[in-house]
Order: sequence, then C-alpha cells, then structure tokens
Amino acid sequence: MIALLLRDLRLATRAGGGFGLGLAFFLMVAVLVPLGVGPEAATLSRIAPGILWVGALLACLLSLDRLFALDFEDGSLDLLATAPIPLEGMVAVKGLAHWLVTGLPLTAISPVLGLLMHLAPAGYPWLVLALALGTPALSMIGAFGAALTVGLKRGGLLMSLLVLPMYVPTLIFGADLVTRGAQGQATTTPLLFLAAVTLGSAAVLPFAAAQALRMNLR
Amino acid sequence: MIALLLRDLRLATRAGGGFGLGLAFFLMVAVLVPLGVGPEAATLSRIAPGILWVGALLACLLSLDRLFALDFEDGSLDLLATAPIPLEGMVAVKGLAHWLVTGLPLTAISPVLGLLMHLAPAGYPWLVLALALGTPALSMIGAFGAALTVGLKRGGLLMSLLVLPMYVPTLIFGADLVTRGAQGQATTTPLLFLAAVTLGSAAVLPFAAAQALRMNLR
Amino acid sequence: MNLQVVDLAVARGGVAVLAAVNFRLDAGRALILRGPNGLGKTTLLRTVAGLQPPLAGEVRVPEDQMAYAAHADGLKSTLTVAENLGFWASVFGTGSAEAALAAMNLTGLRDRRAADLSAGQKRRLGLARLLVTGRRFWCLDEPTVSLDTASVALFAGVLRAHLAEGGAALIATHIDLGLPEAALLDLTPFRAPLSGPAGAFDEAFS
Amino acid sequence: MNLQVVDLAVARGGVAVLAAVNFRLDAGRALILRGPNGLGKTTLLRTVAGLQPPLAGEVRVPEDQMAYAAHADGLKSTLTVAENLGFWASVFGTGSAEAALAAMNLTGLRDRRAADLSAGQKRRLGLARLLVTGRRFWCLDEPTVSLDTASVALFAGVLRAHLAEGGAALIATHIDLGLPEAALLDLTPFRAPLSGPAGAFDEAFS
Amino acid sequence: MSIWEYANPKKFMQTSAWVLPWITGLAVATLLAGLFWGFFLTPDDYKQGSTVKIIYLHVPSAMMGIGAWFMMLAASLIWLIRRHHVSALAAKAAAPVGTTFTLIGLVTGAIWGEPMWGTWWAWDPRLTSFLILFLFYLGYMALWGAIEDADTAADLTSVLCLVGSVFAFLSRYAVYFWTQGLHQAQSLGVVGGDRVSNVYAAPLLLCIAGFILLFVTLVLLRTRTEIRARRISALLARERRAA
Amino acid sequence: MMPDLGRYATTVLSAYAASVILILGLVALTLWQGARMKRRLAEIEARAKGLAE
Ligand code: HEM
Ligand SMILES: Nc1ncnc2c1ncn2[C@@H]1O[C@H](COP(=O)(O)OP(=O)(O)OP(=O)(O)O)[C@@H](O)[C@H]1O
Ligand SMILES: Nc1ncnc2c1ncn2[C@@H]1O[C@H](COP(=O)(O)OP(=O)(O)OP(=O)(O)O)[C@@H](O)[C@H]1O
Ligand SMILES: [Mg+2]
Ligand SMILES: [Mg+2]
Repeated sequence: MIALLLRDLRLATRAGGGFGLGLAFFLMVAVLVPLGVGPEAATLSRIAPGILWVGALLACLLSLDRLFALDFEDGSLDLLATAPIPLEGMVAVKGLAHWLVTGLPLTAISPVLGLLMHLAPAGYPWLVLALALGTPALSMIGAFGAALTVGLKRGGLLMSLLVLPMYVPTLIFGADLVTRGAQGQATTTPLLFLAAVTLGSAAVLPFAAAQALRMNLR
Repeated sequence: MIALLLRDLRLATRAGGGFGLGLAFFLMVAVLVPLGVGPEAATLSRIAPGILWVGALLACLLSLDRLFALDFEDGSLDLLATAPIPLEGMVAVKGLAHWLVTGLPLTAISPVLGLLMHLAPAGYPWLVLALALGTPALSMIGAFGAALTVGLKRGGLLMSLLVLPMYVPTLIFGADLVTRGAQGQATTTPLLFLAAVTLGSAAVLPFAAAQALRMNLR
Repeated sequence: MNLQVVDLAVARGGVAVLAAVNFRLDAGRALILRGPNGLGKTTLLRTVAGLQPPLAGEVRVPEDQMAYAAHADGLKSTLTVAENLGFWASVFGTGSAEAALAAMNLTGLRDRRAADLSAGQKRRLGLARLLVTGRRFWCLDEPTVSLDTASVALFAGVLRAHLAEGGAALIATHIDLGLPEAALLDLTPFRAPLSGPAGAFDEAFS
Repeated sequence: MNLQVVDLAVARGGVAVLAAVNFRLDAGRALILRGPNGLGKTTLLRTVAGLQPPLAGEVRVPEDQMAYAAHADGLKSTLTVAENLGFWASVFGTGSAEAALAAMNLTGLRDRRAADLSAGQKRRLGLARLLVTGRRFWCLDEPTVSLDTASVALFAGVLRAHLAEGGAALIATHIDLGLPEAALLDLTPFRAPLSGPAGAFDEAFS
Repeated sequence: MSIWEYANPKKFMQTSAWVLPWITGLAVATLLAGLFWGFFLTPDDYKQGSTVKIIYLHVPSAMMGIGAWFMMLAASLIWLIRRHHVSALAAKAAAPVGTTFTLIGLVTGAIWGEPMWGTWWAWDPRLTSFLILFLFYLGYMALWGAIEDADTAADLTSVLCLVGSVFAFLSRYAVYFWTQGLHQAQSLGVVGGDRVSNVYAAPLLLCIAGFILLFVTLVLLRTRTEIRARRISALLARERRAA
Repeated sequence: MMPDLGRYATTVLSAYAASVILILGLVALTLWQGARMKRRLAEIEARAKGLAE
C-alpha cells in the first residue's frame, strides 16, 4: 500500500505527471472570473467564496480524470486487481495520493486567490479551514466517479457529469461556511455538516469505488 | 478531409464519444455557481455574462483535452501524418469538428442557461451572437494547445494552463459584448474585436498547430 | 496444489466463445493453449485469472496463487525499469527486484525510463514482473510477442526454472516457445456451438 | 522507381542507434530487416517513412509512395471494421474497402466494432489498411505479431500479390514470414559505434 | 568571425566564463549603489510619504519581467530559424528569472497598493496584463518541464513563446479596453500625476541598470548550467548504450 | 543611519524584504544548480574517460 502511495506520488511529480497543474487551474478560475465579470471590488468580494469553491471543485475534478484511467489503459489495473492488495485499500490510497497532490496545495494557496477575488479579511481563516475540511471529500467522491467511468475513452467529461451533482453538498456547506465566516456570522452548522460529508465519504466510498472497479474489469 | 470530418463527428456521437458532455458541463457551471454564490437575482444577473462565458470556455477546454491525444495513442496520428492530407488541413478539420460538437450546441442552449442565471432580457440575442462568434476561436486556440501537449500523459491539465491565458482576449471581448448588450450600450467595438480574434485564430493557428504536431511526432 | 478447469464456458461481448473446456494443470507442468485467431484464448485466460466470471463451469485454483500477464504490460512510461519492477515487488511483498532484472537480462537497462525501451525490451520487462509476484501459477497471453530468438530462449529458460521450483504455467501462443516438455491443448474443438446459450440473459428468455 | 537508403544514421532519444546503413529496394522486391531486440529497427523504419529526421545520410523515396504500419494499428475501437477501413480508403482516395476486407478475411467481421476483435483480428484489420492506401512502398514493423499460422500465410499471399503488381516492402520481423524470395538484411553490423557523436549537441560541445 | 560563433556551446562557455566575473561585480555594485542611494539618500514624497522608496524595486523588476519575455522571444526565434542550441537553452534559462522579476513586481506592487489605493489588488489594466504575463511564464516553464526530449521541448516551447506573445499582446489591449485603471501612466517617473523630480530619477535609473545587469548575470549563469545539463544527458545516454 | 520611514515603515520594509528574499532565493537556486551540474559533469566525464581507456 505504501508502495502504491509512493508510486502515485512519484508519478505525479515526474515530468508530465500533473503536479501543480491543479493549482494552476485554480488560479486560472480566480483570474478568469473577474475578467468575465468585471473589475468592481464590491461584486467580486460578494461572490468570492462561491467562485473560489467552484474553482477548487473544478481543479479537483480535472486532475481526477485519469486517476484510474491511466492504470486501466496500460494494463496495471488488471494486474493490481490480481495482486494481494484489497481493491478497497487501493482506492483509498489513490484517493489519498490525489488529495496530497491537489487538495492540499490548493488549500495552501487559497488565501492568495482570496486576495485576487477581494475576499473580506475575516474570511481568510475560514476559507482555509473549509478547503482543508472539504477537499478530502472531493478527492474521495471523485475517486468513485473515476472508478465508474474507468473503461471509457473520453470518460473524463462523463465523469464530470456524474461527479458534479455529488459535489453539491460539499460545495454548499463549504461556500456557506466561508460566506458566514467572512461576514462574521455563526459557522457551527455548516462546519459540522462539512465534516460529516467528508468523514462519510471517506468511510463508505472506497468500498463502492472498489466494487465499481471490479465491475469495470470484467 | 471530408472523410476525416465525418469520422470525427461519428466518433463523437458514438457511445463514450463525449458529445453532449460539453453541454452538460456548461449546464453544471450554470447550476453550481448560483449554489455557491447564493440565490439573489440581482447579483446573479450582474455576473451572468461573465460566468456563462467562463462556463463555455471551461466546457470547450475539457472536451478539447483529447483532440489529438486519442489519435496519438492508438497510432492514427502517425498514419495520418503519412497520408496525403496536409497536416494543416487536418488540424483545421479537427478544430471544425470540435466546434460542431461543442461550440455550436453550447451556443444553442445558452439562452436556457441565461434564464438560470437571471440574465437581463436584452442580453439574450447578444449572448447567442457572442458565443456563435467566439467559440470557433476557443476551438482553434484549444487545438493549438492540444497539439503542443499531444505526447504527454495527463497532458490535459498542462494544456489548460497553456490555453487559458490565450483565451483571455476572447473572454474579455465576449463577456463585454454580452454585458453591454444586456445594458443596452453600444456593442460595435467588442463585436469587431471578437470577430477579429476569431478570424485571426482560424487563419494562423492551424499552421502553428501543424508545426507543433510535426515536432511531437518525431 | 493444482489448477482445475471444469466444464468451463466463457463469453465475450455477451457471446459464448468456448464451451465445455476441461483441463488440469499440476505443479511443475506447463500447458500451451493453441487455436486460431479469435477463438477465445484471451477470454479463457482472463476467466482463469479471475478477471471475468465464467459463463458456466468453474475454475478451481488455490487462493492468491495466480499471476496474469496480458498483451498490455502495465508499465509506467515515466518510471525507470527498476522503479517499475520495484513497485510490483513491493506490492507483492517479495522484496528485491534485482534477481528478476538479471534473469530477464535487463540489468543494463535498469535506469532507463520505460518509454525509452524498444518493443522487445518492454516485453522483457513485462515478463520480469512475473518473477517478482512470487506466485505459483502463471497465466500468460502471447508472452513472446516482439521477442527475438535469443530472448525467447531466455524466457524459456526462466519458465523452465519456474516449473522446476514447483510452479506451473498456462500459456496461449502462436509462436513456438522451445518448450518440448509442455503439454499442448488445441482449443479448436471447444468452440462454443452457435446454437448454444449466449449468456445469462439469453438463457433467461428461453 | 525504387527506394534508396544512403549512409543513413538514425537516433532515438538523442542517441545514434544505427549508422552507415545502405540499401536499395526495387519495385517488386521485399527486404526483411533482422536484428536483436533494441537494435533500432523501429527507429530505422520510422525514419524511412519520414516520421523522424535522419541523423545523417538520406532516404531517397518517390514522393507520397510510402505506407507505414507500426506496432499500433490506429484503429478506433468504437467504429466498426468496415468504418475503420472505409475511413482510410477515403483519406487515401482509393474508393472502396471491400476488396481489402476480403483479402484479409475480414468480410465476416465487417460490422463488428474494433473493440470487440481479438488481438489477431485487430492486426489483420491493421494490415488490410495497407491495401487501401494504394501506395507502392510498404514499411512494416513486425506485421505478423499475434497472427496464427493460417493468417501469416494469408498475409504472405497478400504481400506476394503486392510485389507482383510492382510494389515493394521493407519489413522488420522476428518471425519467419514464409517469403523465401525476400532478401534479408541483418542490421547487427550497423550498430552505431559507441564513440561516435551521440547527437548534434554533444558534437557542438567538444 | 561571425556573431553566430558565440552560439557554439564551447565558444559560449569560454566567453561567458571570461565575462561573468566582471558583469557580476558590475551588477552587484550598481544594484547596491542604486538601492542604497534610493533607500537612504532620497527624501519622502509629499503625497506618498516613504512609500516612494518602493519605486526602486517595483519599476525595475516590472520592466525586467516584461523585458525577459522579449529576450525569450528573440532567443526562440533564433532557435527556430538557425537552430543554435545555446539560444534555446538561454530562453529556458531566462524563464525562471523573468518569472521571479514578474513576481517581485507583483508583490511590491501589491504591498505598495495597500497604502496608496487602499487595496492589495485591483483589476487595473496594467496589473491585470502583468498577471496574465505571469501565467504565460508559468505555462512556458511547465511545458519545458513536461517534455522529455530536449530538442522537442525546445521546439515546442519556442512555438508557444511565439504564439503566446501574440496573445499576450492581444490580452494587453483587451484589458485596457475592459477597464480603466488606478495605475500610474507610462513614461518614467510620473508619480501622483507629477513628473518625478530628479531626486528620484537618478537612483531609479541606476536601479534599472542594476536589474538589467543582474538579469544578464543570472541568465548567463543559468545558461551555463543548462549547457552542462545537456552535456550530462548526452554522456549518460552514451554510457547507457555502452552498458 | 536608518532613515525615518514614518507610518509606512512596515510597508516599505516588507516590500524590500520580499524582494530581497526572492532575489536571493533565485541567486541561491541558480548557484546551487550550477554547482551541482558542474560536479555531476565532472564526475561523469571522469567516468567516461575511464571507460574510454
Ligand atoms: C500588484 C500591483 C502592481 C502591479 C502588478 C504593477 C505593475 C507594474 C508594471 C507592469 C509596470 C510597468 C513597467 C514598465 O512598463 O516599464 C509598473 C510601473 C510602475 N508602477 Fe506599478 N504595479 C502595481 C502597483 C503599483 C502601485 C501601488 C504604485 C504606486 C502607487 C505603482 C507605481 C508604479 C510606477 C510609478 C511605475 C512606473 C511607471 C512608468 O514609468 O511606466 N505600481 N507597475
Ligand atoms: N461483442 C462481441 N460480439 C461477438 N463476438 C465478440 C464480441 N467481442 C469479442 N468477440 C469475439 O470473441 C472472440 C474471442 O476473442 P479472444 O480475444 O478471446 O480471442 P483469442 O483467441 O485471444 O484470439 P487471438 O489469438 O487473435 O488473440 C473473437 O472472435 C472476437 O471477435
Ligand atoms: N532515451 C534513450 N536513450 C538511450 N537509448 C534509447 C532511448 N530511447 C530508446 N533507446 C534505445 O534505442 C534502441 C532502439 O529502439 P527500437 O525500438 O528502434 O528497437 P527495435 O530494433 O525496434 O527493437 P524491437 O525488436 O525490440 O522492437 C533501443 O535499444 C532503446 O532502448
Ligand atoms: Mg488474444
Ligand atoms: Mg521495434
């Protein structure tokens, strides 16, 4: 399992592995939205929490695309399925590796993007907290989506379609947490819900994803 | 060339080909942003042109990902490069096919999404016009980015990083055209600029992209 | 310890391709499956390896003793030869990969990225993976594709050593492997009858 | 009308692999390239087909007369056999694909999706593409991989017919094709010397 | 002797080894002198207070952030047309330097903006187009990093640099069209609407010279490193073949 | 010696600090990479010579 984690991290940081690109995409969204919406600080600061969360979500999604697909295409997945690692463990490890490579750095640079979007000063700690709590759920849900669509060429977009609705609760609680934080309102409810979504996903989804993989391998 | 166009369209509409998924993604963005930002009609209608353009742009980008990559992986690109079609023509045809499969349907459903985002009534014709004029540029610029990254596994995200900054002029002129249209202001300047960007991209980029493909095939 | 295939029927794309296949593979033996293109050898091997369920009949094989090697080698092109093999060695918990590298004559290439290997070298690496699985039963689908004669002989030697240590191998191939001691099974007679049940769904209807 | 390779040196990954290769291929003839795994056959064929520039020397070949078939077949798995082949027929402007389907014994599979073909059937389809290119010179990289003996013989027949019509073929293979009339060229003596320039950059440095 | 001889790696290594100590010394001296003069010896501005001192970092680094891209463009063109390896490697070497200067421009600008405009960031045209330039740098470097084969990487990044320049230029105009700005207008030394008096101009010019020299020094050093790296990979490839 | 920076002291000093850190970081990185490449090249060239003999 550790070997798998190390391999995935190594693959990600090797040339062309895509490390940092999730980040870059997050940055893009934070840059493009003002370009589209216009430069007024008031509007931007109003929509900042929502847009940043949508950006984080899309960045996760894009890099998820090939979570299992590459292994499927080159035959590794067949071989891993016959290896002495439980498939559930494999999914969990791959989800973790994905989070380490996208969710974590994303959380780390989010304050800078908050700046670009004119987020209210009180919102910064909440933004970081919300992303740190919520992105693991994004990775796990995404892993499930990736497992469902693994056999399909151009599965990426289909996967987006399957995964995005599942991202809705995380998005709503996450964005709400940041909005309330920025406005200095009570934050306990969205905080608890966000934590619940993440814990639930991490507990249940590896099993569902492993099952989906088994079905796809037949 | 016609054969290539037909084949690409056929591949796109076959199972797993990705037709309609660009659309679906566009829809997702239009749904997720209100979820993240909150439901006030005033804010939404204020940011509608920008968000819709950003959504269109991301939808295009996602489906571009594998414009040449699939052909590269299964060896078709090598074979096409030795076929009696000039590579420039091939790039142009593939860009066109991509536009027919994403840009065009996207333009067609954009009024519905305008509704979701509370776009001002005067803006609808301009939204459709702007997308119809601007999306071909998105496809061509994307084809260039795809040609640059064709040999790379997980090139998709790198491609986004390369392509998104190049989308900036299209985005600015396109979103501005819609904003002005919705507010009943003069629209000639952004209209002309948008048309110029599209024509320029269509005229020049196939050559650059073909050159990049040749370099990648070596 | 042996592998038994009893009355096995296998299907691909919902169509039965082979039916009523019976054979037994004992430790220390190799069985070569033959048959024309498209007969169903790949499908049979995937079923035996447990990657797809049988249509009928059963495969009796000791738990966790099966290693499968297919047309695709499962190599990561950005990792080096040693990293690729080392990964599988630690997944299967068999420690070092050096012996396997040496056995398949890859020591000189150990720091080369897999993307920079020739077709035959890639295949050698794919086969070296079998050695680090530590598994007794090998299911091999056209293992010697792209190999030159010297490499085929090398592989035959490796296979012989595996058999001598009590392993067993089930091999589909069109090429002569230079393993005269292996048993041969021609699958042509087991082609599924056209009128036979085409799958669970079809069956449910009749 | 012939293909001439003059003092050709080819490189992969910036390293010269073969040097000073000279041969000539006349219409109506076939030349089989031999050599151990990793010698540089694939690299040589790609250079001759014009997919990569030579390191030194030149390839003289009539414009637009080269068809290349590699390890990968360029099949679209969601298109049927007939659609796949029809596409190439119209790209090369040679009309119908039916004759090629018949020649490679694929008529029965014409409406099957390429994804549902076995390894050997895919390869037959890949080879059928050569027939619809209408090109005189064929560059073939291990064309008979995964084919059974009957299909190898079928392909040898197709190749012979192509030669009889004034075509020519350059083939890299490890397997006997059953073409006794073909000339053989062992590339082993052309292995690039170790001390030679390893690439343009290295040369400029010293 | 033609100028192109310097594009021979060996010649380049020799010449640059000879030039480097001098230019390094000059760069350090100019930069220290300029910054010292600016920081310690100039008065505060009547409107901006002591924040004018940021000008000595902000303006030169912003200029060099843009200038580095032009140098990369020139080097890319030379590579595409004449295929001199050194010029491709010089473009590669310049990218991180240009990125750093751009980043310094962004950071000092943001810090300066906080007291002057009351915000760290505004979607002002100068700022926006500068940020887009930063993104082009990131993409350019990512493409270099992603491609394994050195010549292919040089080719593709050159094409990207060319096409990217056109789009960066377009973006600049699009952005100016899109919003009116807070930022100072063009021409050296317009602060708060007035021409900067000579008190600020002289040290500023010295700092600009220092940044240019620093840029040249760093690019030379990095190009030498890149040349060595290419040499290493060539030798390693040969060694692997011998094995 | 230190000039009086008034109420903008933190602003000016942090701008200088950030710039100096970034520049020194780049210089250090450049020098470190340069030294490492030089060492590696020397190593490999020595080995290549040994091979040739
Ligand atoms: C994040 C914020 C900022 C960015 C990205 C930025 C960027 C730039 C750029 C790109 C230039 C052009 C250099 C050239 O064309 O040669 C420039 C020049 C300049 N900036 Fe800024 N700037 C920022 C904030 C500020 C602030 C807050 C001030 C002062 C109140 C300022 C004062 C100046 C001045 C005086 C120049 C020189 C004008 C000229 O002669 O061209 N900048 N800046
Ligand atoms: N969807 C489908 N419908 C009908 N037949 C199918 C379908 N998918 C695959 N087949 C057929 O199933 C057969 C079994 O294929 P398999 O890959 O097992 O053959 P194989 O013996 O391994 O052949 P080869 O020697 O060429 O590799 C083939 O004839 C193939 O055409
Ligand atoms: N980056 C690289 N550095 C050094 N050597 C390389 C690099 N990339 C490929 N090679 C070597 O180049 C040689 C030529 O490979 P090529 O694919 O042409 O061989 P081949 O003769 O077709 O072999 P096969 O019969 O196995 O297909 C191989 O030995 C390969 O390992
Ligand atoms: Mg098979
Ligand atoms: Mg080969």
